[in-house]
Amino acid sequence: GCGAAKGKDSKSDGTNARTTLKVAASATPHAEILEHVKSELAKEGVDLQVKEFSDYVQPNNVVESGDFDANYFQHVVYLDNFNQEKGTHLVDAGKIHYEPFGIYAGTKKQLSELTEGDTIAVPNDTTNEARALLLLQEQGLITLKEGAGIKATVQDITANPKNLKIQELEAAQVSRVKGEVAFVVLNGNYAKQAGLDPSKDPIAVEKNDGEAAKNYVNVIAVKDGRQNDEAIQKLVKILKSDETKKWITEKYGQSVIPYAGQ
Amino acid sequence: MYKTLSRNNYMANIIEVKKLSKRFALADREVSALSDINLDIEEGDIYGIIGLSGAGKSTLVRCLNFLEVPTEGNVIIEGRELAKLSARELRRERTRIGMIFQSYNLLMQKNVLDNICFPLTVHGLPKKEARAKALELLKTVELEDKARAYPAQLSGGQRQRVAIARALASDPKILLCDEATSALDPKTTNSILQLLKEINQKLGITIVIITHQMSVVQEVCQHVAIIDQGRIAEKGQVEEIFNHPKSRAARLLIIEGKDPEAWTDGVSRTREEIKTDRKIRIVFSGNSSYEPVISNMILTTGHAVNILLADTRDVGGVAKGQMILGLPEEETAQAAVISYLKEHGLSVEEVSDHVQ
Amino acid sequence: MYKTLSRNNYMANIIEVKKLSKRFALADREVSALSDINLDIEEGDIYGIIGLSGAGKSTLVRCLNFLEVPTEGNVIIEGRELAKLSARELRRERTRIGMIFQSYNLLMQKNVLDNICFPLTVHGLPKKEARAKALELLKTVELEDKARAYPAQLSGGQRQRVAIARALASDPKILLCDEATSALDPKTTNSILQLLKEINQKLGITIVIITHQMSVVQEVCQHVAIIDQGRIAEKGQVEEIFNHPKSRAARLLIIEGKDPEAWTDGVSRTREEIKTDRKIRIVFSGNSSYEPVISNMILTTGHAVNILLADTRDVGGVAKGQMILGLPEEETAQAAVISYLKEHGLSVEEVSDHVQ
Amino acid sequence: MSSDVILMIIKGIGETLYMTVLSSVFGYLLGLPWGIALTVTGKEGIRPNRVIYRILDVASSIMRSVPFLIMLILLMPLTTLLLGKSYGSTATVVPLTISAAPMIARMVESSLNEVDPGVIEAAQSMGCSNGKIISRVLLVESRVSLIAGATISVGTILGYSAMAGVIGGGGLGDIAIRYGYYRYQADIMIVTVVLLIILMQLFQLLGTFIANRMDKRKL
Amino acid sequence: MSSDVILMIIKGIGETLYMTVLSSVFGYLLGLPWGIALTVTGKEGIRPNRVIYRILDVASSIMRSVPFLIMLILLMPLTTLLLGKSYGSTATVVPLTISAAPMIARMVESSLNEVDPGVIEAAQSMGCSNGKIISRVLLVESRVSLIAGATISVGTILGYSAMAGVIGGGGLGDIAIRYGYYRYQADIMIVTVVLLIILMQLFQLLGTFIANRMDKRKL
Ligand SMILES: Nc1ncnc2c1ncn2[C@@H]1O[C@H](COP(=O)(O)OP(=O)(O)OP(=O)(O)O)[C@@H](O)[C@H]1O
Ligand SMILES: Nc1ncnc2c1ncn2[C@@H]1O[C@H](COP(=O)(O)OP(=O)(O)OP(=O)(O)O)[C@@H](O)[C@H]1O
Ligand SMILES: [Mg+2]
Ligand SMILES: [Mg+2]
Repeated sequence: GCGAAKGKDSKSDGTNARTTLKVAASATPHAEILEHVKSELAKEGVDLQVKEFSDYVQPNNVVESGDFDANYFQHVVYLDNFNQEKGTHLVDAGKIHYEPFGIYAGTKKQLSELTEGDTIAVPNDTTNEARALLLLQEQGLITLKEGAGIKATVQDITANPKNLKIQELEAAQVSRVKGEVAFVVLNGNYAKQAGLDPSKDPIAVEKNDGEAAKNYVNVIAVKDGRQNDEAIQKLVKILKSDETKKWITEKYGQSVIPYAGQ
Repeated sequence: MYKTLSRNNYMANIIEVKKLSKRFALADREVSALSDINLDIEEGDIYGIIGLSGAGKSTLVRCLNFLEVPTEGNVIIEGRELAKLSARELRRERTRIGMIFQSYNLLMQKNVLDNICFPLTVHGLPKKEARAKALELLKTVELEDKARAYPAQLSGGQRQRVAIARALASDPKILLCDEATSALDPKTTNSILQLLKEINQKLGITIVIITHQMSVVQEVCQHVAIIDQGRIAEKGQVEEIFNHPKSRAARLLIIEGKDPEAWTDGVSRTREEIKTDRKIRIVFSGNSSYEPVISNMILTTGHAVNILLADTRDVGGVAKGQMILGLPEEETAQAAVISYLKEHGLSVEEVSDHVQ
Repeated sequence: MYKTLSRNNYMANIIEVKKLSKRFALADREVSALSDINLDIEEGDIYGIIGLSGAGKSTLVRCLNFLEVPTEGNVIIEGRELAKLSARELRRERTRIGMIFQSYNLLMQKNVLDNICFPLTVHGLPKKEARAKALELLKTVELEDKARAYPAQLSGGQRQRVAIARALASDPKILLCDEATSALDPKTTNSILQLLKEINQKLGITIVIITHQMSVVQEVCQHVAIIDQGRIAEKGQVEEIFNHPKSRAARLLIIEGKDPEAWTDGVSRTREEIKTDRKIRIVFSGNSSYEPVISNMILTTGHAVNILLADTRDVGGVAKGQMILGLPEEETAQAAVISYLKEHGLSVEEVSDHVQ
Repeated sequence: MSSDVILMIIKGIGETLYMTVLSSVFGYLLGLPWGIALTVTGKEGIRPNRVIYRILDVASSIMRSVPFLIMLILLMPLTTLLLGKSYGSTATVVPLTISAAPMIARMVESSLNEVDPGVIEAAQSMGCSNGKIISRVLLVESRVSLIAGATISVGTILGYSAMAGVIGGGGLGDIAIRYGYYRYQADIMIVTVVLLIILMQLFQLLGTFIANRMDKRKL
Repeated sequence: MSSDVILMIIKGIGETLYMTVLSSVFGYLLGLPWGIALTVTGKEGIRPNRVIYRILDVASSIMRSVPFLIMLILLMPLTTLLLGKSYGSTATVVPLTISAAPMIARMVESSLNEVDPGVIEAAQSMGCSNGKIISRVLLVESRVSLIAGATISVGTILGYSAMAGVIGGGGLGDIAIRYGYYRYQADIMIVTVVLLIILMQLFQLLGTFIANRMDKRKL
């Protein structure tokens, strides 16, 4: 498995030699952003190959095993947690974008309208469920167990004064039930695709105190030791270029926000 | 005996088969199983159908209730053309035609009792009544102790008897029997034949019997048709056909079938011993079996005959069957014997050589 | 005729059955299909097994090649106890035992030719040789034109003939036939029987035949066993058994089976007509059929007898079969007739009443 | 394992059983007549009809080829119409049923086609209507094969039910995926998978038991 | 639709065919002997063996109850060992095969159990070894039912292959899910689903055609 990736490294030394960079990514917006920079990157001598994965474990595994050079689907907190749980050696090679989480109206328009036993739909995957629950906690609707943090699930709810029913659904499914539940909590990109406007529609968003943005910024992750590979550097540079940022903002509006810091 | 009970001959035909043909399409060619069959079966008749293996007998009876739809021709049951009936009418017609299949076709997942109940309950008879009737029929076919057994647990003959009981269960007007006694021992065969005769007489049921046992035809049938390679070779009164088989198929079945060695190989092997080559076949039909025809002939003419083959029996006080007699050497003696027999109502026929 | 070819009687038994029992477990009870069967079959013998339907005949032959493993007892083939053989040895033994099943058991997905080739190719014979042999056998059973047909396209008798050809294909030492001719017309039956006799004589193959046709036993078998409700009622030389059936089952099959009306119902219905109640049964076995015994008796004694039932035939120059004679009224005449017949080597037996 | 988790797992068992059993029942309510119709209208059926056969045939292909997730979205309007909501265990039953039905139909068709044509003929000779032949002959004679097919189908539905998590159906499979796969809690995963295996084995044993008890051909 | 998308869809057809056909082939390489072994060692089999039957029975339950996603991870070491990599179309074949095999085994078992015991006895009476009985009788006499079962199995594998996206297997089902489900692009979804339907219908037609041609019982 590792041999192939190393072979590419040696080639990337020469200025004219072309390098192939294999990146594992989630469908949206990650793969779409990568597709966008493909031609730009090609000019720099890097052939970008994007492979979409629809789960959140395999992309890390294939980078750890060396089959892929990098992945682009997760935020920092998830990455750290993954390393810790699985003993992998993946590092952040560049922070690219942030998908703000928001509460969107379902059958009810205001959080104050919530009544006993109402249902709120949240994503059911690790990356997103905890964020959704933390956001609900911020709004004072529920209380989570001390230290549940980024791994929080509905099991960790300790107080739920309104007896809200938290319905876990596949992330892309959440927006699809908004006609049936009081509120939905989801990432900007899914909201956008579902026809919502993340800049205007959310009733509440993650506190934009920079903490959330920092924690949940989506990164290019590579195996430790490869963060300085020329091709990776080129990729990160292009992804963080003003041009790309402008494209992202135009395409995704408020649902995907290019990361401003380093 | 039953003859006396049979209705007059001008009674309407319950089954008429007109210009019937049946061809099967094979991968590469067509097989003609039946061609140009015409048949009239009177109500209350017991009609035998015989023929060599593969002649088309099963196909013919399967056409009688349209299980096999003829390629050409008509089947008319009680005046109704089957081809013209709606699916519903055809079904109603079929409920009145019982059928015993050559391969039994029992329901393997139902026990004996339920198999016999099937034609009753399927048309709505309450389970209890059906059972009572089935048990009675089981007794008739001597299988009371197998009521709860499944077909897989039965012997061949037992399965056949279940099939017979099932066909009788629905009190059919017409009963089609495709080798219904082929798997049965002679005693059981006899009791089944008595049963068939009985229902024929008591209930006037018309019975069509396919069989390979000539004795069955002689014993129960009034008419017989001989099928040869898909065509009717001969048909008519049983006595008539058995006394004077004309067609090749009939001779093969009725005379030859008995035992070819008896008058061919056997003869040639022991040619030295024979005093004469002249053999006659006599057929009993009208004589009372209690009149000793042969003995009287011998005593009257004073000539000895050699009974080469005999297959006679007494059916209801009437002698039936055939004998092959070896005649004495002298021509005058031969003539005397033959004329005596003819005078006494026996049909006499010269058996010259092996029928091919 | 074939008798002369059969080996001496002290030859080793090719099949020995010792104290064999077979019980089947049903849901609620046990059925004893066979109990305490002892049977010795000599090499080169043609051994008949007869019995009423459900008597246990099929079960018995199925035990002979251990398709049915006996509950108790032994089956010894050429000195080898089947129960003690390894699976492999049993298979080897079975390749030498051909079997014709009552229900044919043909491969429905293979055509006729491949069905017959099956026992050959399955043991490694090249396809070409197997085909050649199969075609020859197909000719023997007169089915050349059906070589490419599938069993579903055959008539009952045609299927049975394929099963026969298949059993013969592997040149067995022993051939087990479970009602191998039940679906065949008399002519085809005869030609199959000739075939069996021929392979028995030419190749010395031992044949075990289950049949419901007494004529088959008389014609081809040397020995016969009569099974009654799972037990051997009688066994021995065919002549012996057919001349003097002792057991209830034997009398039912051999005498009664012919036609009960002939001397029971028939008699009682027409009692007025009868001149005497005294009937005898005579059995032909040793006499040449070309000696007119009956005629000579009548001429000699001057008394007329009434042939109430006759079932005789000539087998290789020897008269075989039985007759039931109605005796004359006068006691002296009766005595004369009986003594004449006895003197001339016929077995005479009084038939008093309906055998139950 | 905390009592919360244990509760969740117990609930998961309930949900899995609920989804599997309901979907199987509805799957058969749809698939059985469908399979029967395929057999009856098939080339060798008791009432051949090319057109109807082709329609049923193509319909089964269509329904079997739509990926489960897509089926989910496509069926949401139907599910909502039928049940008032498009998520949760009950809602899962609709797409599970619709996915299972065409497979069940094919299984039923295959089983019914094995019935001895001779027995069908016997019933026809007794004047049985096609309806009677279906209910009293085809279904009865093929019951062993039908039960074996049902066991396979229920197993497949149980497998599919693991995808129920997408619309919040819950169940053991979903727990195994979410806790075992995404949250690396091997203990929960092992327990749920073992429970799934036990459930599967129970269905299998039940199926085999019924089939063996029913089979009257071999004795 | 852009030419990129068209290319992607064409590639998807290839991947789907590749995964389905390979997984079916390997699924049968595993499932056929497995199903045969179940039949042979079953209670009414030609060589009954309670222990082996139970082992095979339980093994099939185990493998069928593990959710596909879990199977994916559990099998990663095996996949890597066999193929050198754990993602992509080829890698998908391993979990697809392992998921399909026990189902195939059950289908095969059910088909073989339908063979007339009389015909098996006939072969036994000819001294055929169990191996010969399997190859020359069981498989031949049940071939119509086996083909029908294979058609069902291949269809189910085609359905499963839609889940291949999880490990980057690609294929039409994955495209349908990614574009239709995640990206709300109905046009791509419709095209891919229609293509899937066509593929499924082709498999079905092929299966029905072969089965009809082969069946020599009904004529
Ligand atoms: N598998 C079985 N289970 C239970 N009982 C059986 C089984 N096989 C046969 N029997 C019973 O054993 C007895 C003997 O059956 P067998 O088939 O040997 O009879 P048979 O003499 O061949 O009769 P037939 O002339 O009718 O073929 C019958 O009463 C039958 O019902
Ligand atoms: N479905 C079929 N396809 C092709 N040929 C058939 C089909 N059914 C019957 N035949 C052929 O038609 C002919 C007549 O068959 P049928 O079954 O009527 O004969 P049969 O007189 O009943 O013979 P048997 O006495 O042997 O039962 C046979 O040659 C047979 O091979
Ligand atoms: Mg026939
Ligand atoms: Mg028998």
